[in-house]
Amino acid sequence: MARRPRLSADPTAAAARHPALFRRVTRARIATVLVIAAMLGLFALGIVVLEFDGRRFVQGLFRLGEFVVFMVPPSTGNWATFMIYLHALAETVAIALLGTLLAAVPAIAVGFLAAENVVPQFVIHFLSRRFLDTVRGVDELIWALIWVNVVGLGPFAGVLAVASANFGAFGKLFSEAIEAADPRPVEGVASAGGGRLAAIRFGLWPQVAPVIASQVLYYFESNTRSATIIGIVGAGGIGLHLAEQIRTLEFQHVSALVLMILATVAVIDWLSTLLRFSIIGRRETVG
Amino acid sequence: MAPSITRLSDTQLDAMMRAYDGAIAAKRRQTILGFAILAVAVAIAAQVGEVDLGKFGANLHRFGDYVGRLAHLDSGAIVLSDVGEWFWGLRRWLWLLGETLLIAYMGTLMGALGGFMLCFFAARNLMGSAVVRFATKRFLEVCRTVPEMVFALIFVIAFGLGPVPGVLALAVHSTGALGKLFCEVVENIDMRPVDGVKANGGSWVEVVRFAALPQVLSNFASYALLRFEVNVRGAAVMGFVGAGGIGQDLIEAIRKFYYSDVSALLVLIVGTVMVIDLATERLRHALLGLERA
Amino acid sequence: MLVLDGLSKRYGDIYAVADVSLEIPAGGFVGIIGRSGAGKSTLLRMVNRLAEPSAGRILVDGQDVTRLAGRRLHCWRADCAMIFQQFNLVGRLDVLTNVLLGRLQRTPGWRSLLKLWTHEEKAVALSALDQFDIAQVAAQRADSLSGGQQQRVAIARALVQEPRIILADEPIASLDPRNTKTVMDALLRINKHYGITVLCNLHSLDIARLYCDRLVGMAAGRVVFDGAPEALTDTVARDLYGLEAGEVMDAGPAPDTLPAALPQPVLA
Amino acid sequence: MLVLDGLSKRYGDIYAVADVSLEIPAGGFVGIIGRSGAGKSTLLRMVNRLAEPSAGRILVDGQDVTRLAGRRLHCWRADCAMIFQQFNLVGRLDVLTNVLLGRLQRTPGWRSLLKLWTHEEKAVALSALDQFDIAQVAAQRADSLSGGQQQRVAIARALVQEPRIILADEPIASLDPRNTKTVMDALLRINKHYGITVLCNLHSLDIARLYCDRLVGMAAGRVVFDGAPEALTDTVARDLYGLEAGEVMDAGPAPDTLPAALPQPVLA
Amino acid sequence: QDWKAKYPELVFALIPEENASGVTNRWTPFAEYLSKELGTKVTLRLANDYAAIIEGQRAGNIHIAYYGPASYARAAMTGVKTEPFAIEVNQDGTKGYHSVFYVRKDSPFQKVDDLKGKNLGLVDPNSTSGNNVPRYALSKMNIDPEKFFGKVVYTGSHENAVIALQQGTVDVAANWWNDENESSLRRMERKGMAKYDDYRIIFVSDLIVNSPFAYLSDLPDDLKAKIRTAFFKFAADKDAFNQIYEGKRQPWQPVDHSAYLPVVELIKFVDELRKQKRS
Ligand SMILES: Nc1ncnc2c1ncn2[C@@H]1O[C@H](COP(=O)(O)OP(=O)(O)OP(=O)(O)O)[C@@H](O)[C@H]1O
Ligand SMILES: Nc1ncnc2c1ncn2[C@@H]1O[C@H](COP(=O)(O)OP(=O)(O)OP(=O)(O)O)[C@@H](O)[C@H]1O
Ligand SMILES: [Mg+2]
Ligand SMILES: [Mg+2]
Repeated sequence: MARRPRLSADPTAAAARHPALFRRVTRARIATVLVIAAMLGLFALGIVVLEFDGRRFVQGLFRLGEFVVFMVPPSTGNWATFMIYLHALAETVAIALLGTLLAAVPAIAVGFLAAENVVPQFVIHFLSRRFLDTVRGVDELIWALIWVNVVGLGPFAGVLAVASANFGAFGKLFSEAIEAADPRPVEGVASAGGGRLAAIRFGLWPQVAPVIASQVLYYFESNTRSATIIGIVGAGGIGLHLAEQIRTLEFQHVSALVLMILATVAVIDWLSTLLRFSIIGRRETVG
Repeated sequence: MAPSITRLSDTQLDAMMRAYDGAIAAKRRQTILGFAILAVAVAIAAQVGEVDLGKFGANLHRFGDYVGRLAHLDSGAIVLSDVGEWFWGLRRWLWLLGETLLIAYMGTLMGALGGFMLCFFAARNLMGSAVVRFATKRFLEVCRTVPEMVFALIFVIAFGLGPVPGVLALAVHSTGALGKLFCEVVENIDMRPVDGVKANGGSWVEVVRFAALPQVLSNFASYALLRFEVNVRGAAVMGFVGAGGIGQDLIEAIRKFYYSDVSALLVLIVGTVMVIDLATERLRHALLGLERA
Repeated sequence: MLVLDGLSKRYGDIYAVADVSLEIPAGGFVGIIGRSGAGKSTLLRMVNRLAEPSAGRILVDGQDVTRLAGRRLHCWRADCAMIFQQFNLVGRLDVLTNVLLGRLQRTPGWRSLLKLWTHEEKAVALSALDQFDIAQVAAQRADSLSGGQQQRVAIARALVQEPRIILADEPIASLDPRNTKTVMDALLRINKHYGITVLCNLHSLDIARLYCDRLVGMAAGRVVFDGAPEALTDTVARDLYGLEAGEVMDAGPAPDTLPAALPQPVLA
Repeated sequence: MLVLDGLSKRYGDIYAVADVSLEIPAGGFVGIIGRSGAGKSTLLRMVNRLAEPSAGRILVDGQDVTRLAGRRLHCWRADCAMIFQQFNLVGRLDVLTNVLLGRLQRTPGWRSLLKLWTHEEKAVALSALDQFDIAQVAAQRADSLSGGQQQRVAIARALVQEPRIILADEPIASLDPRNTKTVMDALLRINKHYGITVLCNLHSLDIARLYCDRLVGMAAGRVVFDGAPEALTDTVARDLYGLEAGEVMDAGPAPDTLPAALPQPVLA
Repeated sequence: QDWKAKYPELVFALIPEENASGVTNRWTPFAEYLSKELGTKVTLRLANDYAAIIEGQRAGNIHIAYYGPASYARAAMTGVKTEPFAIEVNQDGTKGYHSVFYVRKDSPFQKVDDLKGKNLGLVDPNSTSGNNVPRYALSKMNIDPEKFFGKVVYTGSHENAVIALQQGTVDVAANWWNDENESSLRRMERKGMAKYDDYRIIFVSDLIVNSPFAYLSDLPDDLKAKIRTAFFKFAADKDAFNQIYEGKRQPWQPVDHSAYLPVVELIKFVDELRKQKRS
């Protein structure tokens, strides 16, 4: 076909005109290297301080296999137990659903307050972020105890404890998603005379909704599988059974329970994908 | 009526309006159906969850009870009256905190690297092969669904007691959790730069490096640091593998009802969380606005 | 009467707009021309306060717009519709909703937030879309449209705003000749019929000469030309764009004469 | 020789491109014209396989491009540079890196992944930028540039690719006259000097007539005109764009004659 | 009876025992029996963490609680108004279990004194038989574990302690032990994780009193009486009772706070340890 063009240019002349661009050692590059070096250094320190022992590590790897044998085949012993587990799983899903939603709704409001591009006043978003940090910093167990004081043992306390433990994380994640949104649609709405609410509703919300949806669904999933907090407040649930079976070394039960949770998680994941892509729309993939 | 717009006659509009409403109605029906299902689910869940707003309202005043007890020393004095007594174990706690931070750091770093490497294989918009995507997603699910405790037990048997099995358990779990979150960030990116790099003949790796990575880095950082925070607080595994840590001291204090210790430890942990959050904010802004000038 | 008084905007060390003073009487159709990067977009963005001026004032009928805040700022923005160079549509909303956003100031908040538009509002928005030949995509998502379609949606949105001033940032950049004409005609019509002021960034001098009452030339953030279209002689235009003498405007040399006139090629 | 054989692309029920067959000899400068939404962008995107054709084949020198995959697909894409209507730059990378992305195929993977470009490569990229007058913004982030600056970065990126074919999707939409000329001249120069085929979507008929050897007119996804620029009479063009008889191309009627020709406004 | 109006619902809360599974199934029939017997609704709650039960009883939300010995003592000491009324009895009639020290069978150690400078594996700071009792016992022997042993490590669980011993991480490990047939080591043996005969017991602690059932002190006396009667009547029914304990227990017997005084002593000792840490 055609001749191929050959591009060439004189590097020395170009370097003379744009010295900054030809520097091999730039501030950004130094910073990157320093950060990576620091991270690796800390990692190395960890290896020394925490007594990682290469030889034992390798030996251990071989022993991993032995252990897995305890877990197969997964089994719940009998049908009745299986039904009990199934029931506990359903209960857990219900509590996790309610807890997650209860956390998400107020967190959306606080998330907007804590986003710099929505509330430019430093004090407000600083305080809301520190408030969220505090909620997050308080251990789940403490939340559980506080709510047991209020509503007694039972699933309701579980819902409240799940909600308070998730609220802090949601507020932070939502506010960060909002800050990362594209400002152009917001400008579009503002230029049409939309107030702050309208700018949020039409400029930001369509952009952050898929992100919020995926985070809520992720936490829903996470609450379902690691439902220890539900067990603490006496709401039963799959987490309690799991903890019990681990404690009593019933590994076949453990693996059966894990498989059940895995199936649930896969369903939630599938739902999540469905929902998210119905919001973002499908796009072609890189071939 | 906008003067600058020639309003069409109603007959002309009719057809358009119907076409529009028809197209929207399908979507609206879907939305309404979705909300209806959600409402039913919530109603059922409220039943199962024994939600009792009356009780909640009547007893809400007790919310402060526990908190109030946290604010008092053994002697009954308010904690602030004697900060030295309140923070009597500061040296030990700081030491534990440092150790915990190091363990959580190792676990998070390994987990973040794992999640980072896997997330692109699970993302629908970057990975064409459904098989690879499916396999990666299921693998990540296994990593985060098998309880940390089980991994910890396995690793204890394999590697012996100490921080090592804890770090590994954290790493496996973090890989699963971060892998999924990262993957969703990747699925949300603007595809135009991807087209741009592809059109330059970039390979898959180069598309990831130059089109996807710059868009997702800030989100990755914030998720990884949130995970770090979670891992610092995650007491259970550390206690289980005998690595202690600040979280276990907290749980011990809670269970033994040493109220002032609980509040002192909480202050330390909340402070750590705040520092991490501030660091996240700076890092994220730096990545988002990388040399914006 | 729109008065810009010593308006400047600095990004870092660069002045995107430097000390611009202009008086634009109501009902004018002003074209702003200048090379890419001259500061045209920035100037328009300052007028409706999407970019905060670093210095200077903007007066509308004697009122200082740079001081507005809250509800009154929103009213001002509703009064001066902006058509963006990059459209700034909400990609994930459908086209009709994007157009209806232009009615936000005129719709009670609760109704617009729930997207409960009246039949009348939808009728207006659809008519506006139809005027630009895109009523058939009303239900599509804005980000699935072609470039020119998006641009026309943005223009329709501006029109349903019933503004007093229209700020148009290259409204015809992605349009074919027919749509160019439709859009410029629409701008001209509302300008002439209703006395709405139009400020319009344009790259095509021919179009600028045809439609505008007055042209403002910018270079490196400053106003370097201000006058009637007739006053924009080829010499002035060449200066403005830094073209060589003898070069024809709005078009390159005929292909056969071209290779000789090449600038220093990088290609060797 | 680039042959499109019965190429179609469907989105849902709509055919964006329907059964297009074209033969484009090497070294041609082909302008694609048509109304907004006619399918011009989609056609170009299919040629370098960013959009998968729903039907039809693309042959280059007898080789079926629609069958390529993996490394050979990357090579083909590197061979046909694309200039996007919406630029498709990586906003968060600096301008120089964006341009250097054009060299990906020619740089060993490990070096490009670490952004370790050689002096030689940087010099080439800079001279390409310089050619379009934007070398001074090389270190800025791509998303802080003005529209026209971004468009020129995209063009520079395509040039450093050293392609065999250039696909340009409205490369001059956001450019002022001078830059329009610079860009079109550059395309013409590499077309004439090296015999590189150029496929260019254009909205300005004047520019299309001046630079192209051949024009292809599209409407509703189909080819409705294919011939030399001279063959594109005003009648044909009017048909293509659906303009009324007597309307001048590339410009509206003179302002003073206009208000009479307005459609009936509804006053309220 | 006026208390029926005041207590429309009684909550009976359990912590899962350290070493049994299927707690819910086993106890549900009993809760139903209580409902019938008391004539008011009895809700069974299973909480994974005894801190939640203590808090719940403090707030008056839990009327009857099944505690571990140490958690009961902790509740009583932190001012929860609760009263024990029934205690579990082992198959052999004893009312308690032990904490033991295991060493490997092939090791030379015969008594605690031989272990100077060796490593001790405890369970976790909250474990009664895995930490508190061993420390208490050592202090009775005038041994300060931190000084006497080379290293004192918390292994995280009873099983981990055995594993640590097996792997040589520690030379002696504390653990719970009921009798020859019931201990964590036996359980591990049944799972194929360890062999009972590979280890030797070199120390057995005093009896740790078994778990009590306790009700709120301020319940009306007639209600308390009714609860007691219901419990002991149930315990007399062999079939039903054996369903709960799978035949591993004799019927409950009455008990009062005094039986737990040694445990309270123990808890006081543990709190002392915390105060020592600060100096
Ligand atoms: N956010 C920003 N940060 C830094 N520089 C900016 C920013 N926005 C604009 N600039 C710079 O200000 C100058 C003027 O930009 P502006 O967008 O106003 O140009 P323009 O005249 O509209 O050009 P075009 O015709 O290409 O759209 C440019 O040099 C641009 O790089
Ligand atoms: N991803 C998509 N999903 C649905 N419809 C699409 C998509 N991309 C393009 N279309 C439709 O295909 C048609 C052709 O679009 P295309 O972008 O090729 O037009 P164009 O000729 O480039 O127009 P313009 O000159 O305005 O850029 C349009 O009607 C558009 O709405
Ligand atoms: Mg501009
Ligand atoms: Mg197009």
